Amino acid sequence: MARIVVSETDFDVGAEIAALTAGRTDIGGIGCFIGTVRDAVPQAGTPIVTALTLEHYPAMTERAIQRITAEAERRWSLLGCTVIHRVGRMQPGENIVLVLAASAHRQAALDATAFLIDWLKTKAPFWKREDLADGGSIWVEARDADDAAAARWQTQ
Amino acid sequence: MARIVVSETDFDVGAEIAALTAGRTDIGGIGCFIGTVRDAVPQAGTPIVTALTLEHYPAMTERAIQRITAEAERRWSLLGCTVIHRVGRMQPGENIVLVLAASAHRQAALDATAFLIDWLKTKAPFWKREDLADGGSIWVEARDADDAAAARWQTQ
Amino acid sequence: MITILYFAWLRERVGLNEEALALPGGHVSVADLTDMLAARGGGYASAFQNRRTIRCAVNQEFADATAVIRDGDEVAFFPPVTGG
Amino acid sequence: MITILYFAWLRERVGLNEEALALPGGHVSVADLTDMLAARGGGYASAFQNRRTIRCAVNQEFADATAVIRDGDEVAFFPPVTGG
Repeated sequence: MARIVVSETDFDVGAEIAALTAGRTDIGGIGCFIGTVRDAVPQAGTPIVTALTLEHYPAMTERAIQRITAEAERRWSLLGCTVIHRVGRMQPGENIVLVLAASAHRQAALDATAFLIDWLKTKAPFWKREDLADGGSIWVEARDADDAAAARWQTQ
Repeated sequence: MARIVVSETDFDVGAEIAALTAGRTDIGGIGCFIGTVRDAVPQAGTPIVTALTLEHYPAMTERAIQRITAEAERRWSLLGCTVIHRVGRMQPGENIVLVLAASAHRQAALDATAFLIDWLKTKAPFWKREDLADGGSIWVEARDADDAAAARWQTQ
Repeated sequence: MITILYFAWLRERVGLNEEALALPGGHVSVADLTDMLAARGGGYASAFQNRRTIRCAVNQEFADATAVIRDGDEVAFFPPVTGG
Repeated sequence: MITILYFAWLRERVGLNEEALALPGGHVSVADLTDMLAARGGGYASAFQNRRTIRCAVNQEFADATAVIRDGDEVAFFPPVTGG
């Protein structure tokens, strides 16, 4: 059963790993991904993002993430799984999302980690708005590359 | 330039991530892998490993890891890279190895993380000996699957 | 009555977080509801002008254009998701 | 003189961490050095009996069977690596 948190509060990666592995001696590898707020938009390259706001659909969010973690647990022999996604307003450099997947074997841990973040990006109801240095703000557009990354896992 | 540590001392994942990302606002994703001591050997499945000893070739180890991190930095646009490998005797549940790779984009961070652990397993001079519950000990044999995992990256 | 929720730039263009709507025939497809809302003009027309950029959930499950909405359902319209 | 290091089960079978050896002709291939050591019998024969399971480094770089070892070099023999 995965640990799922959707919150405005930042997370502590070390504490989350400790909680996932506490007292266990059957884990061989832990895969981890941390998404953070970047101050440059891909098109510009220069630091122009002053803040990021994550909007979500509260009644649907945790259920959607549960579907994703259940699918990961169906595909790989996981000994632990954590997904924490922040919502609200964040500054550049802050954490947005944490994925942890523990398994007896490293390949399962790494593959499950990549799968979880790919599906979170395309199948969970979050939307990012970037505040820009010029005072404007833009809603981040979904990227074809994210759909392609998520689709990689369909054929398995 | 990667941070490389070979030491008998355990590492603090949270502190290593903090050091890698301190003051930075250009990172979008951090990939992480932690290898831990498992008390079951694959053939048995039951807890029979009482301790793991990591032997290495001190004069060669850091140089071999530097080659691997330099290759990762050549292949992906990394904004930070950390490899910590413990040596000496460890108990089940303890950390063995930490890989961190930070990039503006998640795919680079995840791919570099997988690459680094795959190559560490096959191109750095470490050898694992497992002490068993029956009083004996065995040297862990190299797995064909590890060679295959490392070879995936040759064609790129 | 159904409840309609709007998120991200759909919410901004429509100018509402949510609203209630009485269904004429007791049920309607997602595509037909989209047409009804777009036909209101103004912010609605702007929000719903490009159907390719709109996603929908019915009762907190992703739903396609052919999905049927019934009395009492919660319907949400939003752009393609961009979390993670 | 060259220095020869042994690691993991090669070290245990040979019974030494390292030793010095005078090279007859001033240089030798990894393959020929392996033959010389195996021919000593005892723990050396046991350590070097299956060449497929032995790897070598010359001056801290992985080296194959055709690599040439020269006077002053550090040569290491070990099984396939299993770290990570």
